[in-house]
Amino acid sequence: MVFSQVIHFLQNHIYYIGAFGLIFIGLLIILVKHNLIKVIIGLSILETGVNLFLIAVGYISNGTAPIFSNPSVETQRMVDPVPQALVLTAIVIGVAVLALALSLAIRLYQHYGILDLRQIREQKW
Amino acid sequence: MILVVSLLVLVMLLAAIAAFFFKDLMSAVIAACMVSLIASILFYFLQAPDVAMAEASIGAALVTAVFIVAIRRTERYEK
Amino acid sequence: MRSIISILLLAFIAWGIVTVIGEIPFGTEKSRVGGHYVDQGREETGASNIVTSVVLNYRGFDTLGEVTVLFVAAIGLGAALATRRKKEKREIEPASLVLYTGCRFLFPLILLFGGYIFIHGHLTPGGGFQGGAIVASAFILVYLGCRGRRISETVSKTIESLGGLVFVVVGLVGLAVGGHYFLLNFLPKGELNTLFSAGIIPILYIAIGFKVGSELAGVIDHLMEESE
Amino acid sequence: MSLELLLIIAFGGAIVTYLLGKISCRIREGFAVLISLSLVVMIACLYGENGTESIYFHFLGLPLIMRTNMLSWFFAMAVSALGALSVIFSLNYMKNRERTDFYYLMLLMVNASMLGIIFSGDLISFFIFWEMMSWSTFLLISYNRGPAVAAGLKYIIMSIIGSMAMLVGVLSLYATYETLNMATLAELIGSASSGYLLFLLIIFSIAFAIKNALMPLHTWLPAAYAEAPTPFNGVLSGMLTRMGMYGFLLIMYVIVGATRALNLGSGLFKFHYILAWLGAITIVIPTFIAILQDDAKKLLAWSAVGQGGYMIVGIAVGTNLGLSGGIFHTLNHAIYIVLLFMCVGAIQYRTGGERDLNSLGGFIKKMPFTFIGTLLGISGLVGIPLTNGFVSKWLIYKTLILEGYPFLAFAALIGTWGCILYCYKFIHHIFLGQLPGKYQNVQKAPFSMLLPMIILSFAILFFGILPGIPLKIIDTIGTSFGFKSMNVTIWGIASETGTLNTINIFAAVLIVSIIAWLMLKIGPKAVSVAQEDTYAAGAAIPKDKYHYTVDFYNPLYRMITPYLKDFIDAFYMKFAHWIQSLCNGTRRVYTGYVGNYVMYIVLFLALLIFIRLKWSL
Repeated sequence: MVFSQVIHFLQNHIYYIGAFGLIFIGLLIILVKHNLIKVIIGLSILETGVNLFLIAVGYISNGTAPIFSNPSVETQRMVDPVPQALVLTAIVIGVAVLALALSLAIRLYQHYGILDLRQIREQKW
Repeated sequence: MILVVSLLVLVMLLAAIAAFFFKDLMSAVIAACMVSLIASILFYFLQAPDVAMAEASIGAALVTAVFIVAIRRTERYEK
Repeated sequence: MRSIISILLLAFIAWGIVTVIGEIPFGTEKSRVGGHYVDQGREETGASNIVTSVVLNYRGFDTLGEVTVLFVAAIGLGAALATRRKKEKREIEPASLVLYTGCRFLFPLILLFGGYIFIHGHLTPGGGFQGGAIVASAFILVYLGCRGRRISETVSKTIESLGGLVFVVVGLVGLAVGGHYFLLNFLPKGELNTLFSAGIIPILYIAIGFKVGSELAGVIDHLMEESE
Repeated sequence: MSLELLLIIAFGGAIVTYLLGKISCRIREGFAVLISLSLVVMIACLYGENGTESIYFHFLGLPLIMRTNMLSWFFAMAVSALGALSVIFSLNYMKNRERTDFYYLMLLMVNASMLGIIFSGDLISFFIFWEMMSWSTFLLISYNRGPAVAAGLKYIIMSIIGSMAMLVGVLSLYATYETLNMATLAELIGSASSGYLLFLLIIFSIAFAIKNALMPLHTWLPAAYAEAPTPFNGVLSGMLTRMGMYGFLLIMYVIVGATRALNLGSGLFKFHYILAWLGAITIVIPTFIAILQDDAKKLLAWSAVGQGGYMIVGIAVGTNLGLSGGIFHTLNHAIYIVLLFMCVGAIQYRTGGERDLNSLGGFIKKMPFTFIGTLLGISGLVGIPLTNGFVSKWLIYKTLILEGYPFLAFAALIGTWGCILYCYKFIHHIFLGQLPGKYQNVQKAPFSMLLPMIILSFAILFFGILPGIPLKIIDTIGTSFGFKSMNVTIWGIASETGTLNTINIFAAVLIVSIIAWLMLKIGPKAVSVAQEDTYAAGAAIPKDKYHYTVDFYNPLYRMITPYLKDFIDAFYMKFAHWIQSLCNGTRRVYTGYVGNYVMYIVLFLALLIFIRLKWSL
């Protein structure tokens, strides 16, 4: 009984738990860590979490991927393609932004010889 | 099925927490790579093969490579 | 101190989200636009992969913006890392023979796979972005395994510019032919589930594939420039 | 002679001058002189044309209109004549400087935009030319690098504040009446409520008071005058600053109309009373600050602030005599301040830029023409009879006494006393006293500098002896504002309110000077003795050691210095520091540390969730 309840709970919530777990861990890394590269790692984890959440929202139970690869899928429901397209875009932009952030981090390191955000004082605007 | 997914999510969260705690940035990056990889498996389970493919090739491979290059050009250990 | 406050705040937010998240049922249909794309997508665009048709046809303008963001990020990265190049080249320790041969052997295969992915973007999972990333990973392999070999910067820039140009030109031709909106699918749709179908979508995805591949390869190139 | 053509020649001439400078310096200078002289001739030809209007352009659906009348002719004549003299003066002064092309372009541009301001018949073109004038002035003030840039920045910031205030007024007028044509506005505005008129006057007054350096808003002027290139000082102090006067005349008497403008407010708080009192304050305080100055250009700058007060008092009192006095004083002040700046420029040119009064002295033998020019200039500035300054100051005093403003009259009188003190200091420190050794070989000023000085010296005497010629024009302006005519004769004024007859004064001065000359002739001859003999009892002391032009008014300094620090400037600086510390407080929030920014986002999210849970929205 308890087991089936747990299964039911997991079925409904496990993806959300995963997504928000990633988001909060990413936020925590950004909030607490001082190392610039660690902060960027946190950003990447956060981004993965957000993507996972979006896809999970678009999922439809027992749906198939929105691809008409063979005629048999035509009878079944398909999951929402719009979040997938959005997330596809987000991932690609994410890697570009990440690379830019890392290049700036490298530049800062070349200039100050340090990656600790607390000790880089002159980067105040 | 759902137990497999739960296990994957658990491992993913553990990897993320490991990325929080590792002082060695290289290890943290590998942990983040693992997060991306498991996320891509989860995308596949959520019937999003396109996204899974993008996440696997970009999130897990390219981002990790970029991170490693960046760490090689800066410093490896978080103080 | 700071970490404790952060954890408490995040726990509070998490609690707030837990109370909200129950109102979003998992696994139900939440928007009608997705249903419309699924129902009508094949007739309207001719692509079997609905995600592709959304990315390139229904939301093609967004994709143009995305490609622009990618481009701008690559430029910014180049600008941030631009330094006066040092004349003297350090002696690079060559990789072992096995690694070198393996990389050289794998490189065309990975390129081929990437090409397959983005050419079949409208039929199977995958497309220009994924294929481009795979192509870029082939270049990473070459950079790491066969040291000293690089893609020529002019070639990569040319391919990238041509890719962007093809995207814009095809979109403008659609605008000129149809007169309604940018990226009109003006080519014949063809027969479903064949390679030559879906009008302009394969062309665009090939262009994007080349563009993304060369761009990401350029990003890696820039990043690794001085570390070697 | 169409006005469009005039403006095209003025602006086109500036640009062509710049382009010619790329070919040859001589052609450029000749062309600049030619353009400015031809402008003088063309404007002189416009005399007597009244009320002609022409639409020359449509801007955002609004017609841009040009018009002439006596007021604009008077100001345009002064602007173009003084501009031409300044250009002639620049010829030698600016030789061998860098960026001279730019200098001439901007100088002619300032002149052209001032003409545009004067001839514009609607407020939008007024505003456009006003901005052009402000910006080209800014570029000219900052022409010398270094502290000049800071001075120019100060000028342009205050100027922008002023023009934005003016823009608010213009837009509100447009919103109310849907036209910006001055003539139409003057008719329509008769029906406006007095509250609205007060608002209009105050908002325009901010712009014009900044330009005319009225007391609480004058802080840009001393720094700008001191740092601007000296030939441009003439234009700057003579006419450009007085565009504020033109603006006051325009808004008070042309647009709002004399009868309404002089009855706004109640009791002692009428608009024009307050304006007059501000003018009185502007007379007294800057005059005494001028005494403290040791820098020749700063001294003249503070003096110009003070003299601006007389003009404001004159027009704010609002009778025909006062108005004439104010307008005439604008012209007179322009003439002698340009002359004095030219004298300083000649000194600077020969001594290599020296303008510290304490290190000059004894130039009377070396530069006699410059000395005579300075003497006439300060005579006009003080208001000695037979110079033009006397006539206008007499008119203003007469008005203040007749209308029963004894305190204002007293303030004007104190201003004149202070004026005598600093004028004497000015001429003594430069021309009298001991010639410093290093200036033994100083030569006379070159002819191109002397020519404008001689012309202006004659103008001072001419307008002093025959004040009727300009007063006739000014009387026409006054009657067009609705004031009573003054019965101007060529020697002065002959009306029941006041009689001024310069022929009597001329005769009296002539007789006195003949007597004085005779006494000098008859009386015992002075024996000329070498200075060393009397001063050091024959002992040889180097000449520089007994240079006695330092610490001239020492007791007076000690008395007034504590009171006359430039406290308004200090107040503005304090205000700016306060703003800055406020902004620094904001910077404590935006620390530049990523974690803090994310923390703000998280806090905001937490706040949102808290609100939602608390009130379950």
